[in-house]
Amino acid sequence: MTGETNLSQTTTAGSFSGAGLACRRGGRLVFTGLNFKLTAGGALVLRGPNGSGKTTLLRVMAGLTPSAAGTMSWNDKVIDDPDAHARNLRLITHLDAIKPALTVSENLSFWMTLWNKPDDQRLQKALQAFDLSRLASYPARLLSAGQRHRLALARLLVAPAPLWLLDEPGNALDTASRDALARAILAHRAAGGMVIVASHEATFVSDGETLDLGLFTPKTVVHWSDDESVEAAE
Amino acid sequence: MTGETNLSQTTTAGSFSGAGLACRRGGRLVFTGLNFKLTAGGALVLRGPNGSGKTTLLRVMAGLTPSAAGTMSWNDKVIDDPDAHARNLRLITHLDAIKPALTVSENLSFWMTLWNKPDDQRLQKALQAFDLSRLASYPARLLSAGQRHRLALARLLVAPAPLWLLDEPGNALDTASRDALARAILAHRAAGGMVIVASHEATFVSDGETLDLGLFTPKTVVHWSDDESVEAAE
Amino acid sequence: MHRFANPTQFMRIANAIFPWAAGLAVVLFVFGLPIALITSPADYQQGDTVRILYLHVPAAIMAELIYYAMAAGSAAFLIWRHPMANLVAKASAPMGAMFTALCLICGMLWGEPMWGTFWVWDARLTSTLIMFFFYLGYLALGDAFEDPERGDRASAILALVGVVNVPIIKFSVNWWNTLHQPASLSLTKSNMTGDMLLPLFLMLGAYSFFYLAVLIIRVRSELLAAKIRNARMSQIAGHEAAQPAE
Amino acid sequence: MSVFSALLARDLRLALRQSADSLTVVAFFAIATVLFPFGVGPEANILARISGGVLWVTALLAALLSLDRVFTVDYEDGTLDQLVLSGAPLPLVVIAKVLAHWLTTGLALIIVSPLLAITLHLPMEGYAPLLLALFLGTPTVSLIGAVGAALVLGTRRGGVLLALLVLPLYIPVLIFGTAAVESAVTGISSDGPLLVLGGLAVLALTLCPWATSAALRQAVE
Amino acid sequence: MSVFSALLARDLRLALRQSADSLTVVAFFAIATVLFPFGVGPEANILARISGGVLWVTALLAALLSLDRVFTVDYEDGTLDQLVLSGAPLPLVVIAKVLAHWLTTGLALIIVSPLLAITLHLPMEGYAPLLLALFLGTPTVSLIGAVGAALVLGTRRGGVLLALLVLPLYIPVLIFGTAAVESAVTGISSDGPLLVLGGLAVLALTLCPWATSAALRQAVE
Ligand code: HEM
Ligand SMILES: Nc1ncnc2c1ncn2[C@@H]1O[C@H](COP(=O)(O)OP(=O)(O)OP(=O)(O)O)[C@@H](O)[C@H]1O
Ligand SMILES: Nc1ncnc2c1ncn2[C@@H]1O[C@H](COP(=O)(O)OP(=O)(O)OP(=O)(O)O)[C@@H](O)[C@H]1O
Ligand SMILES: [Mg+2]
Ligand SMILES: [Mg+2]
Repeated sequence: MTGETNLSQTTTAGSFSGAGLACRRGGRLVFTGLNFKLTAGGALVLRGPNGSGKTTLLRVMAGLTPSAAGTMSWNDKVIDDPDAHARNLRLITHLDAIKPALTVSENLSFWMTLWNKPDDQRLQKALQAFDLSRLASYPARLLSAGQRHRLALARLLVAPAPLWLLDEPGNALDTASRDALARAILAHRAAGGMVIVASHEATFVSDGETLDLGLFTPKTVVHWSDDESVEAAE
Repeated sequence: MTGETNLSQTTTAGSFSGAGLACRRGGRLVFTGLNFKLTAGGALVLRGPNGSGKTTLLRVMAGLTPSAAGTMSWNDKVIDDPDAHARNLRLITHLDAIKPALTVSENLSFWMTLWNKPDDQRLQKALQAFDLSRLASYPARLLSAGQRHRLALARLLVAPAPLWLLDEPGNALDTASRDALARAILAHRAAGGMVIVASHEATFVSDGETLDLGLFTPKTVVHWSDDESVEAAE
Repeated sequence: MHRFANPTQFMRIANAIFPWAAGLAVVLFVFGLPIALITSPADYQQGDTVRILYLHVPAAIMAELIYYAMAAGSAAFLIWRHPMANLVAKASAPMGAMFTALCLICGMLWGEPMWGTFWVWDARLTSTLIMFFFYLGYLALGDAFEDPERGDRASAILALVGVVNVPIIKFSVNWWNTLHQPASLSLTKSNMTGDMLLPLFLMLGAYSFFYLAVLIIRVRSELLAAKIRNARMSQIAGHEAAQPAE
Repeated sequence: MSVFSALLARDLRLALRQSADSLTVVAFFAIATVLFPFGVGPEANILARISGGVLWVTALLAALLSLDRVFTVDYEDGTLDQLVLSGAPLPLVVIAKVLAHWLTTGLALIIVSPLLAITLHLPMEGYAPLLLALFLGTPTVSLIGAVGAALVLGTRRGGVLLALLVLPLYIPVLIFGTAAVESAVTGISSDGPLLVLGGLAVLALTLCPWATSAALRQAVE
Repeated sequence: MSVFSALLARDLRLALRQSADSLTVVAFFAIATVLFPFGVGPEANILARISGGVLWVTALLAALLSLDRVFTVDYEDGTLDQLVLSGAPLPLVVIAKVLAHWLTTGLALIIVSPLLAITLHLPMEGYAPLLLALFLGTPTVSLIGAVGAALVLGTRRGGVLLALLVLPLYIPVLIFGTAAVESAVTGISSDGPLLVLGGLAVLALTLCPWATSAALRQAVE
């Protein structure tokens, strides 16, 4: 497991924070007035009952979904270029972006090339970390649910990025794979990386801060096109 | 929670067993020589690492995927009509069969009508059991991952069937919903129903038997078109 | 039935047949082609172009026969789940498509001197073209799935659906054609003599044995490919056993 | 029978709630037809000569496009698994779905076809047989299309592959459909072609639901 | 640039591994073209008169059908989320995907078109301008189609809706494409229409990738 520290080393150690964030989905304020701050090596666990907005918040943090109010900052500078911000992060959701016709290693090396540069040794280590080495030449269509999810997780290790956003990363994983994930997270944080995890289960970060989205219920219901009421609700 | 016993009452108490089952996926024997037996009120937990064949076995048990060898019996009679067998069971997988354009209660009442007969009281109870009552008139596209999964689980309660087949039913559920599911399973079994669960997590059945599919490795590899070797491998 | 479904059994028979089929195909081509293309009499009306007939007509006949063989194999596969029947159907399809293409190309080349155009929308031509599309559809569908086993089942169903349609097409296209344009193929039929029948049958025989020989080669290589796939799988499974960690 | 009506009701409700869908099919029919004057040139006599054929071909293509996804969504979201497991006769399930589809798209195509015929200068006598032929022919088109749609479930390029599979099967419908219009325009009775279209519809109704069920069953394996 | 080549290589590899796909597009083109003689009747002079238009319309429809799913799979399996998050310029991503698509389908359409022209009795002089016009026109078709394909992501009836959105935009290509063939057949130089087609291609290349990126970005919101 010594290799993993190497895999996760991040080029920009930094801080990531949000202030006064609000988000509307389907005409309803999912959360509002939300603040968070994360520094190098830190971890944040998103908790809350189903529908409390964990997935939504992760997509806001990734810059995919625009927030209705508030700002996010990277190294204390407000994020205004979503593309630049995107290069600092990896997002893992339940959509696994795996092509069934390509083999396991082809799938992985595509993302590696896209994000960084081809590096076969690194690829092998990433496969190893999630016990996929012996499946490397398998077409991905043959994988089971858990194996697919492990392949998605292996993407975290093929190119360095300081911020990991993980949406229920334990889904479908067996015990050995859960341990592998926990180790990968530890190594990433040890190298100065940051991790945000949304999960219902025993978490993969023991010492992280917790952000409970359940506290935002009962939600303020506002008219979807009325910007002022968002401000008012904050 | 008194209503749930009522919801789960089964018309045919029975037994369900399999002998010498084998299944091939993608040119490989996933398991072979597999036996199981379940009687009224019984529960079976499928365990095993990722890719060991839990999902495959559940689909074989449901009669969707044909087995390469072996037979299954219902009430000690060999199952030869898959349609008749299908009427005895409910299958829950990660594909949730939910129509985003219909409301939560419309989604549920469609399946109720298909399987049984419309019964508004029963529908309300099923919604209540998984804490969906206040979302009843929501279009399903607005649901979060966990809410969707709860809606899929509520299908178990709208029409009686003696056998429940559940593939990782805990995925994406928050703690309250996990408890609700555990209660529903208990009530079903108390009424003489049978449950088979594939799960990596702390299980929802405390006293069930365990079938460990991990034991079938190393897998016997056979020529895909060579029927005799399947018999030999058993 | 299950005896024959066993690939080992099947290959034993096929291997015994193969040298004969291949040999006969070569012999018949060697004798038939010169007779067909050089020594047979020229037609008093069409001249030497009549020789295309000896390539064209047997190809048309083969194309149809192979379609029925393919449908029969597919039916056996669907009903009794015979993997070997499916292999035969799958191996036949490209051959059928090839013979259909040969028939079409020869016909078009012949049409230019005979009718002054490469193509007319005549009943026969049209139904041949449609059969060609059925072959293409079968091949494309079989290849379109991530899971090859699904492709096998889906294309087998398609082959059966297509066989229902072939007679309908033949009939309906005739009906359509009589509205617009008389059939064009009756003129040579009457002066088909013994001199012409000999090369015709030689070529038909050559085509048939060629088909049989290639069929055996294709089935054999499919079986080998499956063996190689399985060897790779077993390697992977072996590793899995060595690593109890998972 | 409750399966049949429950499924029909659900599919109709889904179609109504997303009413843009049948409008879209009609719009495709209109636009593809209207492309022809651009491609072929605006001469009225040429257009009149080809109008019956163009209307039928574009109607077939429109139907095909809309059939493409008739089972796809159910397949992808797991509804098909559950329908197969409902224990109901699968051919009945197929007929319910095809009927819902025809009611929401085939009917719409028939209704707008006279309007498009005007833009293509179809002669007066052609209108009645065109409508009748479409009425008898479109159910066959839907039934055959369902077989193809079930076969291509799970492939990557559903649309084009479906077209490749079912267009050859549509040729009899096309031949007799246009024959009905042509013969009326040239003054012959169009009873013959219409009768054949009716026969094809009966044949399709007896064979296609079974073929479709077989295809669906193997799709969920 | 590594994004461009990585994506192009991956898409080409996917297409090659599933080589049936481009064959399917070609087969659709062939079948749809061949439907016209059935619809219109087999007279050579009528067919020759409409051959240019029919070939262009069916090529457009074939391209459209194949474009339908150019982003869909990436959208549904989450690849699009990741591509947007790659931080690479999205227009470049779009151009790589469209180029891969054109190489595997547009080129194939061009190659078979002369064969189909024979069956429609296109006059001899029409072949060269037909090929040239297709060569200049199909990239435009792919680029415009990509905008539509990105806009309809996440809708249920992608295929028909896409057709509705982009077919009107194809009309200029269609007009000048057929004009190139027609003028050659009637003995006029076809340089004018071909020049316009080239201009349209340049215009499409400068505008469409941006519009497509915007559409993709809002699709993943
Ligand atoms: C592309 C064009 C053509 C196609 C697709 C075509 C197709 C066929 C087919 C399907 C058959 C039927 C074989 C059978 O089942 O008995 C056939 C037979 C035949 N064709 Fe062609 N043909 C074409 C052009 C021609 C031309 C130009 C000629 C010469 C004038 C010709 C002469 C014949 C003759 C003499 C037979 C045998 C007739 C019989 O025994 O029934 N064909 N062709
Ligand atoms: N469609 C398929 N085609 C070929 N092989 C498959 C297919 N689906 C699954 N397999 C193979 O079958 C085996 C069993 O898969 P299955 O999904 O049943 O495992 P599982 O126990 O449910 O795993 P997980 O815990 O990851 O869900 C795997 O090794 C997988 O590679
Ligand atoms: N596409 C959407 N359109 C409209 N509303 C949505 C959409 N997606 C989610 N929502 C709403 O936003 C709220 C938050 O959903 P989200 O998926 O973020 O919850 P979550 O905390 O991730 O829940 P879970 O634990 O079930 O995954 C939910 O109440 C849901 O109804
Ligand atoms: Mg979530
Ligand atoms: Mg599983």
